[in-house]
Amino acid sequence: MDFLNTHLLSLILFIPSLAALVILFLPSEEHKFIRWTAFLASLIPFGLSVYLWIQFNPDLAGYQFEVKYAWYDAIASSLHLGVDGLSLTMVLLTTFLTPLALLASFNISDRVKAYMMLFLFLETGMLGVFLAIDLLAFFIFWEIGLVPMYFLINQWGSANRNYASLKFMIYTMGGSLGLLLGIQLFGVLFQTFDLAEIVAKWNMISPNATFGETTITFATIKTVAFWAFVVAFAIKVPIWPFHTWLPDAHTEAPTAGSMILAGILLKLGAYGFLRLVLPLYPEQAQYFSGALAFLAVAAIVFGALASYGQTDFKRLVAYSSVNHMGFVLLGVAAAARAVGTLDATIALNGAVLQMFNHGLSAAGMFFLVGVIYERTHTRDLSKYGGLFTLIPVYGGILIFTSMSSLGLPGLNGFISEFLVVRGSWPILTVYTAIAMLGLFFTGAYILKAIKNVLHGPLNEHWAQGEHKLTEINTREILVMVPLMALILVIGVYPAWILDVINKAMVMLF
Amino acid sequence: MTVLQLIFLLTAAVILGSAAMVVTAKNLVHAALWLIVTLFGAAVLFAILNAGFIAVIQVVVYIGAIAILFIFAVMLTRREMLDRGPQLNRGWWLSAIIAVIVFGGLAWLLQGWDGLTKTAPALSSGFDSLEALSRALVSPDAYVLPFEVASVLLLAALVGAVYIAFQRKGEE
Amino acid sequence: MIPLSWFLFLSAALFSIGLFGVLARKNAIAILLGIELMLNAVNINLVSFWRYNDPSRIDGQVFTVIVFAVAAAEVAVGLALIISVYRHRNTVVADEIDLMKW
Amino acid sequence: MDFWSNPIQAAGDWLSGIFVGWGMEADAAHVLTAFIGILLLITVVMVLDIFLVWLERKIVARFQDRIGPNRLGPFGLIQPFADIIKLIIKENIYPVGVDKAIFNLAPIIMMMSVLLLWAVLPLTSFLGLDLNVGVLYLIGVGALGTLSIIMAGWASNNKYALLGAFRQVAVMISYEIPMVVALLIPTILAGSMGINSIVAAQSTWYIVLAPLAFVLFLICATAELGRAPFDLTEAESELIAGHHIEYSGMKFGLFYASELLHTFTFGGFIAAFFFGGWRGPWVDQIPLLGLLYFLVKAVIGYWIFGWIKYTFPRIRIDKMMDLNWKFLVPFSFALLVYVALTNALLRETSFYAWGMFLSNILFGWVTLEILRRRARGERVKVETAQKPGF
Amino acid sequence: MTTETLLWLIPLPPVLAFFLIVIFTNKNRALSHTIGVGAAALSWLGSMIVFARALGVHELGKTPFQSTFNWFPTGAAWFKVGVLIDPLGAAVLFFVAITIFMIFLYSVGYHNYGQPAGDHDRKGLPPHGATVTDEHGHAHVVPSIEPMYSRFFAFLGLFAFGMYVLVLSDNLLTLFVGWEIMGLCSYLLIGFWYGKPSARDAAVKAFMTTRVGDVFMLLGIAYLYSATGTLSFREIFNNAGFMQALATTATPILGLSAAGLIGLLLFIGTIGKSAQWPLHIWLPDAMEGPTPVSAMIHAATMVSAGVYMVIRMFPLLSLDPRTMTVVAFIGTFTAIFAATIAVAQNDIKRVLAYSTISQLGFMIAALGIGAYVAAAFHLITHAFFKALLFLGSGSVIHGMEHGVLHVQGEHAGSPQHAGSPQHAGSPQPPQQHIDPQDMFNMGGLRKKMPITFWTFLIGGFALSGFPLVTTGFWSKDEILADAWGHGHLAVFITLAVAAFMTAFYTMRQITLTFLGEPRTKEAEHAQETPWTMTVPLMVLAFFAVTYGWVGIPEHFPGLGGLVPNWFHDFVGHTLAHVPEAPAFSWVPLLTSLGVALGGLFFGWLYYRNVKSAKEDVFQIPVLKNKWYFDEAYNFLFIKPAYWFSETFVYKWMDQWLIDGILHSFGKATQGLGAAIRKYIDVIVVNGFGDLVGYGTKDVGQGLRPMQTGRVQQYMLAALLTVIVVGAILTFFLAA
Repeated sequence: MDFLNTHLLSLILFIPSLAALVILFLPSEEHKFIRWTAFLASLIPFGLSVYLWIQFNPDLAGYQFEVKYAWYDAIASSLHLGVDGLSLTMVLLTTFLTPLALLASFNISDRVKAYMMLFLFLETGMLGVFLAIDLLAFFIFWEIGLVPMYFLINQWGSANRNYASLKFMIYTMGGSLGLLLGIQLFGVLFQTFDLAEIVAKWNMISPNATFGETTITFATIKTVAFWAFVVAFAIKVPIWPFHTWLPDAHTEAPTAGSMILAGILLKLGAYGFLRLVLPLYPEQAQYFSGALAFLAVAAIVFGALASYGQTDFKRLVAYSSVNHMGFVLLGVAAAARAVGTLDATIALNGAVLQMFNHGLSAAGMFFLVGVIYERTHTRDLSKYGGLFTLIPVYGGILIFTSMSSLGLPGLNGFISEFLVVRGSWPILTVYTAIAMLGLFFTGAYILKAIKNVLHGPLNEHWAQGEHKLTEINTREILVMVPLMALILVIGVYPAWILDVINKAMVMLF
Repeated sequence: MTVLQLIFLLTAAVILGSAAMVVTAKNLVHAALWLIVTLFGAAVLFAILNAGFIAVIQVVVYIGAIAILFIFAVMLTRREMLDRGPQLNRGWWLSAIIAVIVFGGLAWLLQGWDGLTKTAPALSSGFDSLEALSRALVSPDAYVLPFEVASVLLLAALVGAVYIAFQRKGEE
Repeated sequence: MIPLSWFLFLSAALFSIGLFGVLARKNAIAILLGIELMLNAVNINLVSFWRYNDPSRIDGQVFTVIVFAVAAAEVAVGLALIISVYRHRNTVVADEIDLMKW
Repeated sequence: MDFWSNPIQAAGDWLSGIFVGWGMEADAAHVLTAFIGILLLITVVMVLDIFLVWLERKIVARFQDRIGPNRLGPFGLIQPFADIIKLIIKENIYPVGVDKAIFNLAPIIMMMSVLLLWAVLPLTSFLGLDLNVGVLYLIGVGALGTLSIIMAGWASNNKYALLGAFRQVAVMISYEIPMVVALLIPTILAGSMGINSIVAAQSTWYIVLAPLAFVLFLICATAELGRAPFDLTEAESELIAGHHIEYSGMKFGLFYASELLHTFTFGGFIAAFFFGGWRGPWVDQIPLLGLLYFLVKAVIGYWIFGWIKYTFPRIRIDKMMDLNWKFLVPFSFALLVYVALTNALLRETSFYAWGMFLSNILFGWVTLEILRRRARGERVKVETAQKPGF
Repeated sequence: MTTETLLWLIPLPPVLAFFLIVIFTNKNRALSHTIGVGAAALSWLGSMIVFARALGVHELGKTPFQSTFNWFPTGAAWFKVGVLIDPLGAAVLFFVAITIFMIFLYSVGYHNYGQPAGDHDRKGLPPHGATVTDEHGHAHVVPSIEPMYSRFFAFLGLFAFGMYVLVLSDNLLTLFVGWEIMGLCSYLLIGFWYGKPSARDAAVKAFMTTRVGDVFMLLGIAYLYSATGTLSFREIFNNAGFMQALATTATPILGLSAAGLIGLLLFIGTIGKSAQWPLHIWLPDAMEGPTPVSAMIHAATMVSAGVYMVIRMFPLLSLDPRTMTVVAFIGTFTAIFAATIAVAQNDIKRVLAYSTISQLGFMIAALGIGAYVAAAFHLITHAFFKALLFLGSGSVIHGMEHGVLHVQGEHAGSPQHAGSPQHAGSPQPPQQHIDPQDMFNMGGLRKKMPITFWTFLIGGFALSGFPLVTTGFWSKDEILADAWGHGHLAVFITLAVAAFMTAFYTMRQITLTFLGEPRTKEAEHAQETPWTMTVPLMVLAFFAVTYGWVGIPEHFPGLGGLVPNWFHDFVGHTLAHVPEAPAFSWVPLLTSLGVALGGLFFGWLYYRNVKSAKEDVFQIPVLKNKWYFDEAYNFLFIKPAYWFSETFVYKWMDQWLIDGILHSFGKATQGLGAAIRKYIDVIVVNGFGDLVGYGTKDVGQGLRPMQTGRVQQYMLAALLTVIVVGAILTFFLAA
């Protein structure tokens, strides 16, 4: 037990990779065996993070369960892990979604071994970003997350996968260059990559001190670095106008891939904003909060509109991610402008909870899209119609999930969206008001999807013959049930998670 | 001339003689059997040197496995087993000269070495070389790593041998 | 008491004989036999050095054991190679197995 | 010193004393005495061997519901002597193309390999050399047996003989592995490789502490001895008599005798390793009693081998190899680790014996379950394969 | 059990019923509707108990039943939600419980429980009747049971849950929760027969139109929350400081005070929910849903929820006169505007729908002129008689459908039909059947379905405010009185005209439907509906008559004071300071008498002898087409939205502009790379590389013969090397 408590984070972080290595040595034609190994292995980190959640004490400031491994002394970088309320939530989300995604990809029959291994490595990468509090480690995990996803899209994706995966890779890579530079800057300045220290020292520096022998003032440097960070994270979130990789990537990725992509990878960006941008650049963030808010609102509105304009089911859902993540950034922007106020706290609560919620609902939506795509092999909304008659259970689940993503009160989406709106209204009134337009169109595109898929006259093509549509099967239901349960629980009683988030936000900012 | 020395000389004679037979015997099976004799002699030497473990291992590994393997190999390559032609290259005398030179060189080197005539220190009572050996083999600050590497090597050899000698379907 | 030199000369002789076998024999298996002889010579050296220097330092025996392992491996693989070569080329005469020449 | 506590030692000292009296160097005298002792032992053993022939025939007779030799002497006790004489006076034949030297050497080495075993056989607490590598020695000497067989097989210049030899060698080399492991278990339990110290350590017999190891050793020993059901080297139906097909007269007699003696020796080792060797009531007071106990146990072991031999049908060679490589080897390794662990765990506890026994039973049960499942899987596969596809 | 506990429990049964039915029992019809109706009954029982206890409490307005718990943390504080029953809540809970229960009961019959499954019914489409052969062996077509029977009850349950939450909640947020849940259910129920494109579109239309209001309402809530730090009604209204602050802080938007702006935002929500002009368009289309749905959602509960919310927030609204003006205007205009459209509708349910809109307009208008109690009163009475009317119309339609099926059956008797296989799978029944909802296809039903007739008559009279005996009279009269009393002349006159029209089209409806002779074969074979449908009618009819008597003004000539104006005191005490009833005046009384009776009379007089739609002079196109609002919206908003989102945002902005930039980057890089390769790599680097490569190759060629491939020579070489190296070591290095 003691070992467990002292090494909890390392265990959570590395068990997936270990499992992947184990799988490497399994006979590659034993599909069933491999699948189950991967699935069960991914359950372990989940169990551990639940234990972590229980053991976590939300009232303590700063990081808990810290572990620090000497790693790269030459440049004073160490593998330094730790959780606070913010990262804890994200870790829980990650470890919760990965098993579901794996379960969802049981129908993959092509190169199962490689697939599962990539997936588990991916989990380590994502967890690493959330757990690392050493900037270099953070960056490395950040990049690690990319590679498996690239291959997942590129190898198991659908028709246009090459374009999509390349776009995804280059886009995100390009974004993170600035991030790397910024991190290096810290390394050069402070000879450490430890987040806490850097935050302390960095904010010490007076803006009109000059950098080295140059005449560049730190005000400039900070501004530049700020934008470097923002762009990196903005691409990941993604924020208008950096969002165009997302629809392609999501649409072409395999079902489970888009689940993880939408469920977790997007959160990395938002997490970056909360973990790095706000603490490191309070003044700049405040100064540019207007711009951020503008981008956020643009994401919300244009995301919703673009989503409404889709004829491709999966693309529609993909754009909805842009729309939802916009709310996260809106909260961040509001918080950035009025740091420390109650409104800011509420906005941040909303933002973080929105991250979690979007993780649930988007993953669910993508999975459901995948389910129907697998059966009909089309994503064209006009090809469906009246399917509710054939697949009532699926229909019910779809309606439930889409209602959560629509932000129906009583389900999780509403709480977070309300908190964001509530928090940012007094701070960024006009932007919030415009964002409502996006909220309106959220309803529009969700209903459009349901209308075209489930409702309307039955498209006889699916009614009988070899195209006969089969009902969602037990495994798929099992994937959805935990998601739906959590969606409902958070919607009805959000306190259990909001309490942790709230305390963390109060202590962080 | 103590009994021990007597035994040593006898063994040495046997060893050298049989070794000579090994390299010269026309019949390979005989060569292999002579090898066994040599090895046995070596085992005896080890016993004389109070290295009982090594001696037994010598018997187990060399006689029990390696020599038998040799015999197998000889029998499996039967055509060679049957031919009674000269078993030496045409240039064998050259080889012989080289061998002699090497022996001379070694002997000359040994001559020049002072520690040559030292005699064995008495074994401290209760000292069990076997225990010491086993500890040395598994203690982390001694030879555990080479030991493991050796075991891996053996495994690799096993697999490799099986793979190489494996008669795939369709061959001949 | 037996002086160290005896063992050393014996092993030297054994080594040379083995060397002769290696160099002079036609048959690949016989070459391997020669190699075994040389290895044994080495073993004798190792053990006798162990005995005559400081018996409490066990390194000599350890090396011997490892030599055993190496010898076993070498024989296994070597013979396997010879056998498969024999299967394909129907000879084990070393000079006829010169596939790897230019 | 008291004579009865260690008569051999006493006799040895007395004898060497005499030699020294004749003006001989001390260690030379010592060596000479040793030689004499060895000769004595060998003689005894050979005589014992003769009775083993009789015993063997009696046992097989009982198993086959016959009476066995009963004409010459009481219970046909004289019968074996008659056989010996007959064998000795036979003409000794060399078939064409045999390699004389090796041909003659083989049976001798065979016998030698068996006799060498007696060096470490702990007849009593004082008889039998407590080599600190005794267990390995056992294996090493076994290797000699292998050698002799292949020599015989090859020298006979006879296909059947060679085949038999090959088989036997293959079997021996592969069954040595689980056998070593099986022997390592008593070694671990006793903390020594000296056979006599192993016996000395058996305050509770190892058959209790490590029953599975016993079973494992029994199987491997049967294979090592080349007795039924593993007697493929001389599978009559396939290769008449295997490696000693060309032998006749006393050479054959040596093979025959050495086989029986080998079996008896292994019976002795089983007794030593698992049935507490010479241990028994009042041994501490009267050490010689140990000899009796030991012989009784050895004979029981011998009888067990006989029992097995005359009960089981012969196994096919590939099956036999499968059995070893696919089951015994992994099983033995697992068992070794397992026993080592349980031993380390339970060593200090009060329920040591019971704990070990039950844990072994558990292990065996699990193994059986796994085997059963696999077998079932196989059967299903076969049946489905046979089933007409519809 | 304490009342507070009971309050928490009331909403639960329906939602439990929802989950039970959806997850477990949806295969079993009987079980499902038992659960559903049972749940409704339980909630009804609880509500009645609460109501009774509420009556018992003196000064309920000061000490309401209330209990709260922490919902989620905001910074240091917690956001509390809870339940609240004050007089207004009690009154509303009363009618909500009854109507919901009645409608549950009604649905059993309406969806033909006990009838056989249809010949070619299919989920998502209304049942088309089943062919049964009686013992004489010739086929009848009888109504067939709804294919998604259980699902209907599940949805109703969820809806009931939403309504109860809304009524019971003590704060704006949970009220909004209930509000939205109802929105969802309304969407699901309007689109219940999702197979019909009309129904599907109506559902989307309803949801989106109301959502327009909702987003504004959400803003209002956020604003109110951030302004006051709480959303609980009582905490806000009973805190003079808050009210003061809200009233005084100015906002940039058309000079409204904060209170005014918040009120306006919230009111927009109401406009959407209660289908006020200009967001009224969804309600008539919502009639695509099954009739119980129309009755429940679009008459009794959901639409009145909008009004309920405004009444709730009345103290806030009343802080800013400008907002009140807006409210009054919207209400009044809607009242008259909807009434005009109602006159020209032929679909029996659409008439009712528009009349609903206009009645809601009455209430809003009443609020706008500050007639708090009157609004609440009319809300409740209207709920009763409008539910009654809808259920009645449903019963009529049901009867008509029976007739339709009967006629079909006669056709089906001939051999080429009778559920013959070539029709299997085709959703439409064999022959075109007349619309059972068109009033011009009816007539003379009073003999066929007497109970329906009489109850419908009562409802209609109540709607048109038939003097003294009906509730409608009292509530509407009170509104008019208030309007007159507070001197809002314009409102007064407009409402009076609207009331006249109301009476007129009500009578038109009654006449066309029940009086005179059957105009069609179907109407002749119409049939009275089963008890599950008629009992609710009678119950509601009872309340439609009697409920008005609890609100008779004191000074009413004759009746005044016989029974005290209980409703006024009771509900009035919800507010901090009780509004006093307007002084009695003959003008509004006479007006309301006049318009009611006049409207009824003229309606009867004219439509007595109208035989078909063509003869009806009121079929004015502009009215019939609802003043072309749908078309206008379609042109103004929907089409542009499509174009903007599809073409502009997606195609032009994302795909052309942003991706275009990206791709140009990609192209540029590729070009650069190609250039570098062509002019640097190929020439310089490769050239050098080849040089090295070939050089090595030649050297290798030279050395090749050394490789004899003879093991022993190699060994010799190795040996010699060793010797040489060893010699060097010994002689030179060792020395």
